[in-house]
Amino acid sequence: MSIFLDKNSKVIVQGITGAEGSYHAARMHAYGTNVVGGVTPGKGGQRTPQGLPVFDTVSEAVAATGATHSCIFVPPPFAADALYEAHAAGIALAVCITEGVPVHDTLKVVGATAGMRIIGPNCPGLVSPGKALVGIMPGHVFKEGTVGVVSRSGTLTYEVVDLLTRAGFGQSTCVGVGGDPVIGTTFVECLREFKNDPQTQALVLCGEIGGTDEEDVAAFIAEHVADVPVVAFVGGRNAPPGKSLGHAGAIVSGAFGTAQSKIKAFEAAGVPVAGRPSEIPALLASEVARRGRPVPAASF
Amino acid sequence: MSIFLDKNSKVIVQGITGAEGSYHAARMHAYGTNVVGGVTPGKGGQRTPQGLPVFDTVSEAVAATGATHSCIFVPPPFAADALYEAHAAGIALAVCITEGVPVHDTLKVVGATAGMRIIGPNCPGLVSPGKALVGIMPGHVFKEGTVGVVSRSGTLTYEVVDLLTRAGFGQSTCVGVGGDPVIGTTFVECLREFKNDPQTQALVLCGEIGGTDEEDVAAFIAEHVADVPVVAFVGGRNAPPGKSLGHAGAIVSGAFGTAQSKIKAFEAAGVPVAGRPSEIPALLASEVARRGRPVPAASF
Amino acid sequence: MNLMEHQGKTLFRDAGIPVPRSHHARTPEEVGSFIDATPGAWVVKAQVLMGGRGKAGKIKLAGDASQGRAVAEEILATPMPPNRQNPHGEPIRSVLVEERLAIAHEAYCAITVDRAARKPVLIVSRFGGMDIEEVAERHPESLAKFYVDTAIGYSPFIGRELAYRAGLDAGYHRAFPAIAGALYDLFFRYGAKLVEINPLALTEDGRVVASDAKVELDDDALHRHPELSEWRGALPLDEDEILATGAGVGIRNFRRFPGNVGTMANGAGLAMATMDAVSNAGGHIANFLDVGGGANAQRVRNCYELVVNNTGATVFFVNIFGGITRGDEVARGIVDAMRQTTSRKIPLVIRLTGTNEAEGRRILAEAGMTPVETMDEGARKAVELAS
Amino acid sequence: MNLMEHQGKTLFRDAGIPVPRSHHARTPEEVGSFIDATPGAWVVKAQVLMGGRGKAGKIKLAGDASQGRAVAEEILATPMPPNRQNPHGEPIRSVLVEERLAIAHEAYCAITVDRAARKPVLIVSRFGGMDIEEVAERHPESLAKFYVDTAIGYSPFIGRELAYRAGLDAGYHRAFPAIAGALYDLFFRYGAKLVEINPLALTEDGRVVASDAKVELDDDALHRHPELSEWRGALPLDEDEILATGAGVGIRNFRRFPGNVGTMANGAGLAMATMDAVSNAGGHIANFLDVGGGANAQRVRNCYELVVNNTGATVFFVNIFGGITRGDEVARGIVDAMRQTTSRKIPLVIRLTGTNEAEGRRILAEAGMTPVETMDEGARKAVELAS
Repeated sequence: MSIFLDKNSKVIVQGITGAEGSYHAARMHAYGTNVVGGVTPGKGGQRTPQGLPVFDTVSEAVAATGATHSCIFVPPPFAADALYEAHAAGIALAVCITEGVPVHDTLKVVGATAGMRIIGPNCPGLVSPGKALVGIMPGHVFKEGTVGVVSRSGTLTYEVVDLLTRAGFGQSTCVGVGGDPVIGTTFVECLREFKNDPQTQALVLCGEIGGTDEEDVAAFIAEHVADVPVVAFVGGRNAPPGKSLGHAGAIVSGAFGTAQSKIKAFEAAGVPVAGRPSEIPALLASEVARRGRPVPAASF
Repeated sequence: MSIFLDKNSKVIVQGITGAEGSYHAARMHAYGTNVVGGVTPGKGGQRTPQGLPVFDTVSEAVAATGATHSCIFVPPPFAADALYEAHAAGIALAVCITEGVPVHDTLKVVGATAGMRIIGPNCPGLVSPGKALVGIMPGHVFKEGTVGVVSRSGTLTYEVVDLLTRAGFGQSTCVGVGGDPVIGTTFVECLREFKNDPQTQALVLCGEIGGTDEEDVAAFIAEHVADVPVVAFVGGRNAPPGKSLGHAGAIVSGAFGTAQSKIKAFEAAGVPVAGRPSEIPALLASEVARRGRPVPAASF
Repeated sequence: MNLMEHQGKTLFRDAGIPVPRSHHARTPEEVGSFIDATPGAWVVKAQVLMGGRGKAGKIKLAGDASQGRAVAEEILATPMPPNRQNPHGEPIRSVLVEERLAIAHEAYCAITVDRAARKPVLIVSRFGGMDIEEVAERHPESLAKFYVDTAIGYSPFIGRELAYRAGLDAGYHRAFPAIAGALYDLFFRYGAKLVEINPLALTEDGRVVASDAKVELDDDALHRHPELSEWRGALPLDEDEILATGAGVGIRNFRRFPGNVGTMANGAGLAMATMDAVSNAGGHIANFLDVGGGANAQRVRNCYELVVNNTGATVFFVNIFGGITRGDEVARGIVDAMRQTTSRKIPLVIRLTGTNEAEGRRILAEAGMTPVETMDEGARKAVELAS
Repeated sequence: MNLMEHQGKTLFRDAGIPVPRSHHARTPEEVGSFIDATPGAWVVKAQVLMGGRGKAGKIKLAGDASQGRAVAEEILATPMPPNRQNPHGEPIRSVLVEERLAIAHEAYCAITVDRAARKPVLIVSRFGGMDIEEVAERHPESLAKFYVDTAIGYSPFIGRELAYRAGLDAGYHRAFPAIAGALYDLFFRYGAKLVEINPLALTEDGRVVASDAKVELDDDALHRHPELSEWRGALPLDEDEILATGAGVGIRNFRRFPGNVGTMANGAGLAMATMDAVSNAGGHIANFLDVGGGANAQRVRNCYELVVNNTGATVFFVNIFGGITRGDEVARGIVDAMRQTTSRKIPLVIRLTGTNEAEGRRILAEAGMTPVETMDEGARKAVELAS
């Protein structure tokens, strides 16, 4: 198994005829994702170079293809509308790649789309290696395996996954939850799913400054998955207060959101924190060994 | 048993120090309802003549008394606020007596207060005879028994209940759902509850022109409670189209909402429709007899 | 409160919905000088609440000022002819002089409150310019609906989806989502019961324009819009509503009919049942009247006078279910009211229940009124006395 | 975008939140003539984004015009002194001349976005006039919060409940729910990240007045408020943000530090990790820089020049994880960028992965740059070259 995404997920791309949408639709398709079509209002009836059908509306696309997942590539002012449309059409999981969505739009969307899981906004998407990829991640760094990965950033995730893969640790699902202050799916929500996923035997969490997601997930780990090997990393130890570093959500406000607080929370929960990404594979190996579980990579 | 309301229901009155609120709080209390207090902002700490405590907010009242039910007597512009407050404080059932609530307020409240049942607005409340009364109904016409009564109006309900009581038919619960076009609890929703209430052995439904509640409940009866004796009455056979008769919701629009359509729907569902209220007890007796059930009145 | 076309279009314009250029005029002279000042092809439309203006000859073309003056004169000369809902017709007090559109397509778009779904519903059809009932009958496949989640409100995808599902001409596609959004904003801001654009025109030169405007506001929400109070005063209020307001009962609590049995009850449901009882007994009702809560002398007197002075009632059937109030108190109120009134006297049949009802009936009988024990009995008595 | 007090108060006033009478002035002369025209007791307050105005002597009383002129001159004469967040201090370009309130109580009221709850949160305390962090520490029991359901929005009971829970003086009770509602409307209408009234004053004569105003807008939502664009231009933009915008990267993508190791990475998370790697290796970072997606010659050149010309960097560590792009392409972009630039040259250390990464490293080495295989290695090399 895996979480959020597998071989049976039927994926559409909202904004499939745009520059980003068409490029990544092709890449997802090439990865082996079951991309069943896309949506661009006014372009219904066309086909992409891969032969995927284009629809005018998401509800048409769902009716024609049975789509369950959507990957959204639309400009920031239209992201909320795209998410509402996906929700109204019955999409089960929507990945919102768009960066720069107004935070009130996300607040409102998250509060009003019960029943649909949203990943993002401002995220690279998710991959269940060997099964499917939805988003903009580079498929070649991933390898099927038993480590669940959750991260707030994009390239740092690829970096970490690349290190894991090279060290022989394949992944069950890698989720880039997004770098905005308000996101559809938090670390804790990912862990609730990983907890029930038999494929996942270990976890790697890449946090960063800002908010309290890392503190929350540390508390969750201590209470619910204390028996699973987990390694964390926290980016932004050198961040000044009051200034976002790249991500809108990566901001230290007063005493809140510091790397120190997050590291402390992880350590209090018994989760070792890597000083730099390159330390992650060794820390994970030692956590696995310490708990006497089979080395995850060996189980595939 | 009974539906919505019983001996254990702890009732507060929102607007308890107003003219209507204080009058009816006293009456409910006198009926035997477990009235535990009331709310009027700015009057917290006072007591009513019955010795009931007054609070500034519903959440205070709930914290102090464990209130589960609220009866709302506030002017129309403030009814939505009162319902939101009840919902936020964890009230399970709110009766909104207020007439003249803007229909958009009701729409929004009904859509945003999941988990709280709303009776009304513009309704006389509900009574589980012998147990509790919440609203403005005259307690003395009711008698405990096995007939569930649902009605869109006030005095007509008392009329019908009075006839039932005189004929020996006691009631399990009588619900005045309200005369507005949009209401918190419909006929169908009442019947879903009555269906599972062992005390209720028969039903009397008092509909009127406007909307499709009667048609909907007729379809529900045919499908789900075809074995229960039911008698209906529909007021407003002489109504002209396009003009509300008293209730904002009692309006025939074009071909919709006519008494004829509702009577036809009931008859198609096998529900006899009384030509006038005085026929109801006899019709009910014959329905009961036809189905070979014990006469409901005899079971108490 | 229903708005006239020109009022609805004022709200449309403020909300950003394209409407034709127009001028609201009260006299043929005004029409003439407007067209003089702004020559072109114009339409002159009677401003009334009743439907069927076209068939009644109350919408006319005007190519120049003198023609404008002439057709306005003609339109203003006679009232709208009566129909079933408006047995008195409707006087015409003004006209709208409006840009004549070269229309390529006529569509339909409305938002109303769906009672059963308890949500706002957007309704769109590619066929406009006729009643929605007619569209529903003749082109049911062209009707597309969307139930709006009030937690979200309108979002442009709703307009796009409806445009496709209703099969609107492609010429509508670009403009439609914003127009539907503006219409929803208007619907929401005013707490309206209905906003309707019929027809929503696609012009030969590719503009999408609201060619007519129907707006039905919620009387219960008007207090939030004091800026509309001027319109409220100017509107031809339903005469029954004026009378009800004058008597101090709710605007919906009084309605006249052609019969001779006057009725009054406390509570709308009981008042309807009272009317039905009179009909059942073979009588002809003169009115619907819900006296509301309480039945003190002043209130009963107002209601009695309302019926006696404004209907053809020859008997007055009063049906009071004294749920909480005492029967003797109500009886005294009625007797006092009848003593005080200076209007002509007609016989009263009174059905009265409540605590102390026997005592109440005694008081009534002493005052020469006809107390009865049940609604059915009262209806029979009233019909008997009326004939 | 953070607003100055006078701008925030303009929004407050438009939203219906009571604010003191005031005049925004750019010169001591203007202050003098305003007080001349409207004598009374006034306060002159520096208009800056930095906190700590009172302690810095940038808020002063003025009883008459000459006093007003004098204190304004004094305030405008020197910039706000630097602090940790604003190492350069902040120039003072204008003052607000404001009615001096006779204050009986100072409370606190704010609305912000709660990230964990994913809801707007209203925060009220009966203690105002100090930082909310200080209130939280000294009077935690006085803090009352309410998480707003966005499907409902604000409803007056929220204000009532908070007033009671926070223990606001009874003098606030009548006015507070409407003020909190107006503040929520403002928060919602502008898609703000923070709106704060601190202190919310209760005056001796019983008025409730916003004595200060703090508004933090969401840059991502500003496009919906073109009416604010004038303010945007007038605000003392953070210098790093100006530089970032000038280089064509996102406003949040560049941040300077006092060290000598320049950094650049693609992606904010990787850029942060790159900074951390340099620190781990014992170096001192000169900047944070996320180059964003793609690394073509123009973009790399802009970023190189941004760092070289505006920081104390003596080496430039470029860390590119070429997820989708090809390593050789990125390498060519970097080489071209360095050929084109006219700025001073400093050594480049380049870590590069992606398809064809070996080829990429070959291209870089040929161009005289220092290609490395891992981030750690790059950090070490960069620190070595910097010292």
